[in-house]
Amino acid sequence: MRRGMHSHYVLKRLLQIIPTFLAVMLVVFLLVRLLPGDPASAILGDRATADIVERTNRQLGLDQPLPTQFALFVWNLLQGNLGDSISLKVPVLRLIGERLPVTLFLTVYAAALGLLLAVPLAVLAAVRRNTWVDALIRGVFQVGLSLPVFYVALQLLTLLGARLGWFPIGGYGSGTLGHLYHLFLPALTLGLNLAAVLVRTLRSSVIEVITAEYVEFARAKGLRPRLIMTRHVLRNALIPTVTLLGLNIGALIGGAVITETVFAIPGVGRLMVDAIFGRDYPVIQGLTLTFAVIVSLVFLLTDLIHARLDPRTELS
Amino acid sequence: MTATLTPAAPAAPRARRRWPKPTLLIGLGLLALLLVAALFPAQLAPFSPTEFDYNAILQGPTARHPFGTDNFGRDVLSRVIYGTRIDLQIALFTTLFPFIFGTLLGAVTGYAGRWSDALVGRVADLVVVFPFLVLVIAIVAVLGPGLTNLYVAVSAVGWVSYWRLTRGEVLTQKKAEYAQAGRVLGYSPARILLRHLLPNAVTPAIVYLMTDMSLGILLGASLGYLGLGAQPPTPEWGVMVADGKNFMATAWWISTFPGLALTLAGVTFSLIGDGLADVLRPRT
Amino acid sequence: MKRLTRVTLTLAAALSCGQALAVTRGGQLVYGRYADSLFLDPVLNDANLDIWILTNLYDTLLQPTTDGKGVQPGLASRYSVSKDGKVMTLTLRSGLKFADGSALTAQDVKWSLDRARRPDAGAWSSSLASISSVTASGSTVTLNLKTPDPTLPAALATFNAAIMPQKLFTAAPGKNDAEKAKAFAEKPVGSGPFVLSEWKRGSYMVLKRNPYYWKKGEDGKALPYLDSVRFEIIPDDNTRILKLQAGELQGAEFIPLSRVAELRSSPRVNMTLFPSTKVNSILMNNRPTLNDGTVNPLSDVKVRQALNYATNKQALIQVVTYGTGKEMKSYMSSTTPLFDASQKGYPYDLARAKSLLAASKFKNGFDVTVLATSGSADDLALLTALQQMWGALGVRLKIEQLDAATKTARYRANDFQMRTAAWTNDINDPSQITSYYALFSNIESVHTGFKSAEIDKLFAQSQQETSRVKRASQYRAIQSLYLNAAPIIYLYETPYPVALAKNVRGFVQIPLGNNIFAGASLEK
Amino acid sequence: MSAPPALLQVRDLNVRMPTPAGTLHVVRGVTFGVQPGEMLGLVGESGSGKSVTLRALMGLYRRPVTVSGTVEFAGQDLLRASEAQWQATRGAQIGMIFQEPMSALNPVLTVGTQIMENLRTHRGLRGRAAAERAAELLDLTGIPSPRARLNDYPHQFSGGMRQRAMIAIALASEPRLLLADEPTTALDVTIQDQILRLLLRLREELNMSVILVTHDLGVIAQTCDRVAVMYGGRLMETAPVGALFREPRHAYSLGLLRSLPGSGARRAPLQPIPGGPPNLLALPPGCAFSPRCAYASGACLGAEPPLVPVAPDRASACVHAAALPSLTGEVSA
Repeated sequence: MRRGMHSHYVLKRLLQIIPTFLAVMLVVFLLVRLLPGDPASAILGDRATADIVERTNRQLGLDQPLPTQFALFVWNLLQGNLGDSISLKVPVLRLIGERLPVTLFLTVYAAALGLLLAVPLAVLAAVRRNTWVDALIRGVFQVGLSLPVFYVALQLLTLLGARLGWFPIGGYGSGTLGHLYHLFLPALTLGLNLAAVLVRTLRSSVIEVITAEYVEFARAKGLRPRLIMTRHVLRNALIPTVTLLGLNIGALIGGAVITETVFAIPGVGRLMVDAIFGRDYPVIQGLTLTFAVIVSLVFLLTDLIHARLDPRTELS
Repeated sequence: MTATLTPAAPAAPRARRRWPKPTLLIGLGLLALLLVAALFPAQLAPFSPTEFDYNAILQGPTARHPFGTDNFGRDVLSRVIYGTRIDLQIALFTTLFPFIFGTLLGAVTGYAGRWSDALVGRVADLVVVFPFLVLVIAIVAVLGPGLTNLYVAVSAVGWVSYWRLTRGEVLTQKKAEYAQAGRVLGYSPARILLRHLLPNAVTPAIVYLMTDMSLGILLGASLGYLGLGAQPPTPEWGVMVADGKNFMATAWWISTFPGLALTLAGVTFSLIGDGLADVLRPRT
Repeated sequence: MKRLTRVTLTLAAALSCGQALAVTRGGQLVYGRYADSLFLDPVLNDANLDIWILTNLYDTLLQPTTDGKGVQPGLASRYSVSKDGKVMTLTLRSGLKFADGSALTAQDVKWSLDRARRPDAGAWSSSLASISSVTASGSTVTLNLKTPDPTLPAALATFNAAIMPQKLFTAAPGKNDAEKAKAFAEKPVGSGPFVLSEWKRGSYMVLKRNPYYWKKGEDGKALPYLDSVRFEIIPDDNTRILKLQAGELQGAEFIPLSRVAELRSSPRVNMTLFPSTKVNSILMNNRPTLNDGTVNPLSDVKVRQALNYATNKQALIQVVTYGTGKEMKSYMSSTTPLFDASQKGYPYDLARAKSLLAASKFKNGFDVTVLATSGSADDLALLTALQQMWGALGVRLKIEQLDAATKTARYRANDFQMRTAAWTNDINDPSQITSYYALFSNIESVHTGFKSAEIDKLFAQSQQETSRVKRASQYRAIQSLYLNAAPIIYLYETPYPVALAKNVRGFVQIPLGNNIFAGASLEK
Repeated sequence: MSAPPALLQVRDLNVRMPTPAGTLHVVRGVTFGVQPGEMLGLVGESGSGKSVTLRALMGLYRRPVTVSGTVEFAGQDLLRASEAQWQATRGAQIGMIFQEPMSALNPVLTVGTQIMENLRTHRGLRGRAAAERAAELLDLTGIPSPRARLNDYPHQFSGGMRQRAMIAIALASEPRLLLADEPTTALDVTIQDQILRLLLRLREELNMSVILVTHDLGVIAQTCDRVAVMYGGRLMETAPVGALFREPRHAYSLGLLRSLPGSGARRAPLQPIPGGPPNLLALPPGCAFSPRCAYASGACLGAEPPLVPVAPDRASACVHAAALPSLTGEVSA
């Protein structure tokens, strides 16, 4: 019965995403066309003559009125065609298909490392709250949170990559193990940042839960401390963390822009920045749509996980 | 049958005076330090932050230049001191509008509910499906690089967090006794909202504001890395770190000292945030 | 056993040192690029990212010499020009093959040149505009010209005149040339020393040795020496350098000039500055009023000269290029053919600058805005330095940072007062840069609005002048006229900074920018 | 004092809690005993230290809170017990239920899980056997269709059901002593009554001892055998229930009883005790109750009066124990 309710809810949420997508597309469509500088300028550089610019714009269909362009774009989209990249001359769908898995891998990896760091340390800080252990954990993460991502990335790269030689310097590697190995430092960079955000919340929610009466009751029941920590404390303390993690997916993808640049990772973050700078309208539009889909799905997933972790949640 | 003793007790713990935590005091102390540097850079800095000295290029820390000099022979200490004003300005301006706008909007839609809440919710959904940094990059690309446009871009996006926080809090508080009481007493919605609900509901937003301030500075630094942040010769810490990255092996001081300044500012805001959270949050 | 091997190896090394000619064959050279290629079609591409590696894939009839000054035989073993200069005859080498083993014929040459010279074929077609028809017969290709063209040999050594396999190209899917080009460029086959074997956009590209390449190496066997070249795309300068130092790369391009000195002293790295045709200047709007109607001080030639004199090039070379640059004396680089070595440029002379400005209508100084590319550390370094130098004249320089696309759009609309600019030649001839920098009819003299009837006339003559001596004197006059009018701020020439592993030998980046891997080898 | 060996004997229990404002001495030298099968009421205003006493008995306090004295349970001093000994006692032989089942039950675990984890820990039951026993326990506490409700979450229960569920959880290990911390305060009157009856019935069936903490004298009167009155962290008086209600031997007990809304023949005017609970950081000299006490005299202000036997099975810490009026007829239980 519950499952039936859920699938109904999921369907409803998915349907709700559609108008959001349309609005997103319209906003992006207008935004990219507001960008000063046209694709022809970006592609052809300084040397192009006026006719070449004009010819290029015509070839790209940019001489059409905006409503026509938008209609054409939506029409193509409905047929699953996101157009071709202006600068790379490759179907946008293929580009995204090549690059997106990289960023997703990195993002999930980073989230996993972030949780792996944040959960035990937050629990430790909460249990030993207001001691030097707590102060140290919070202090280190605070410093991490106060430094620009590219700086942390470069320091990790220099220290663990170049000086100690433990990890390769940049790149993506091949095979799952290769990816795990190559993406360790970038995932750690993003993960540290994420962990810094999570530790704060997780610590305070662990403290809140530890002092909750049901934990006291669990102790009064004489349960083993480990069981209390995992089943009673963590399970509850993780609920707000899941929400926070979901909300941070956008930040993670955004952070990927920088890390992908520093670590030479061929993901969509870098592709997006290049596309913005290169006025590659179809790529910008395609990626935005992709991000919108991913973020919306992650939000939905977050809500479902939340509902699973916390039976009090009403999905409606 | 019920027989209850005098229920005078619950008020008692409240009567205890709540002292500001040392975290808050340390945070405020550090902030005062930063403010002094921001207000009187000319009195504190030994050199001009922008003037070149070709005879003193890439010098390590010395008595004359305690933080060394950069690739133009500029005194890093002076640049860090002058940068305080810029970075505090970034912290303030990237958060001020989102905070005010988001909080008020959250209070109004949380209280009024119905279509206003739904409408703003849709817009918020629209904003949050974009990865923040990507959206800011796009907006800055439209408007051109520089701090002013950074503020505009962040404002367009940043209000959502405050809206969410305040709205949620108002929704909870609306059910609280004092709000119900206000309604019974026939106060106008505006009065209930501004005098009673908002002051209570704004706490999480204020605490978040402190985190957001350091995030604002970091955002400026990230954009600086991509060349979209503060424009030279503005001595902005994040851009200084970014500019120094090519010298990390040969002249570590160029990026290290502004990096330390960034950390100091981050720690300051965080301490104040934690301290405020302790003071403002009702304890159970 | 182990020791024995080592002794043997040492012996072998000693022997190979003795024989200077012995080159090691095989191996993969991994080369770090700052950005990936976009579109591997020689005719329809637009960017240096493509151009600079295209000649590894597609060979041309003639090739630039490694010093960039002249041409040498390529697919054509020799060429001759008729007396009247209107017919050029080229003889193809025998047994030429494309990388798939199919024969390269004169018909492929005709087809390729015809495709490249179509007026609507991309930005480069004008370099072959003098050709009126191409005929192919046996191993001979004849070019009939509308007018004599002294630039044609250089044009035939340029990427867009690459020879492509007609059959494979026309067999590619697509309705028209543009679509076929897209399809073909995914898996291009040419007759260059390498052939594309794998390409993961934005990540890496692998070029495999073309076993059918015609050119012979020092050992008498076919080039290239390397089995393959792998390009890794690493946008961040630091990461590229770290990777090279860690031995994960054997070469890395675009080393920031600030790191050159450091890498020169590194024992594992061979820091090389290849001479380039790159000139860095500041373009000025020479028009009397700006787009918004305000008076433009830069329209006064005295002002432009004053700014040039007030520019301390040596200081800039130290600060911006860390001593690697070279003062710019002509609008064209000193590596360009027909560069006039007697040009004086604008030596730093603040007193003269002040008197020139005092004699102008703007003696009290003025505000001027320069467009810079955001994120370009070099632009920032340069312009902040100029702010100070020109401040001494009372000229207040404001920096407006724009991303490249916006900057280009503003530039194209003549909506700028000053902008930073860099130029590299694509063709081994002064005509290209001259037509852009000095001719109003092309793009308004790089949008400065500068116009000189004298230069126009000299240029028109030089384009048909078959005597090298006469052409040189025409170009000397052009360079002097241009210098005197000072439509631009003369800054400096910069090299291509490439860091190579110590065991890389024979790699060249020629002044045009082309990365030549044909003769590169990895020594033990 | 009673002769038979007590199940639980608390002697000189002290609990100190450091706070930024100073150390709070919350429980000060409390001494009492509980007989097997006995139901002891611990009564006092909020902040009098009764709940803290219960938690201290359970060993729920950790640094920086300090607990001293002796808590002898079945011949073993729990305050000096090893972690393993505690493990065998806490939750196993001594069970505890809390005031507010909504916050004491873990909201994200099913009631079944919360019973079965107890069964598993203390009785070694798992799987089907545990589920069977859990259903039995729910049944025992009077929850209808117990088997189905095992899979429900606490928020799906009504207030009374939740309290029953919590009792079922505490009973899972079949403890010899049940500590009940205001188990009915959060419930409405009818449910309260049901729960109290349930406790009484369970005590009979399982032969448990119970310490019932409450600030509701009515509850005490309805259920307990003996009563201990706490004020300001100290025991003021201990007595059998009937005796206390007839003849309080402490001015504070008297005050408490007088503040009750009377019922029965003679309705006395309600006389709330003036003032509030004492500030533990600044206790008055002598008897902690003296500032609010109508009978206070110079004798109350010297040393703090100790809890001394005043009659068989009764003890009081009041200087004026012998001089207090009797209340017969004022309160009906």
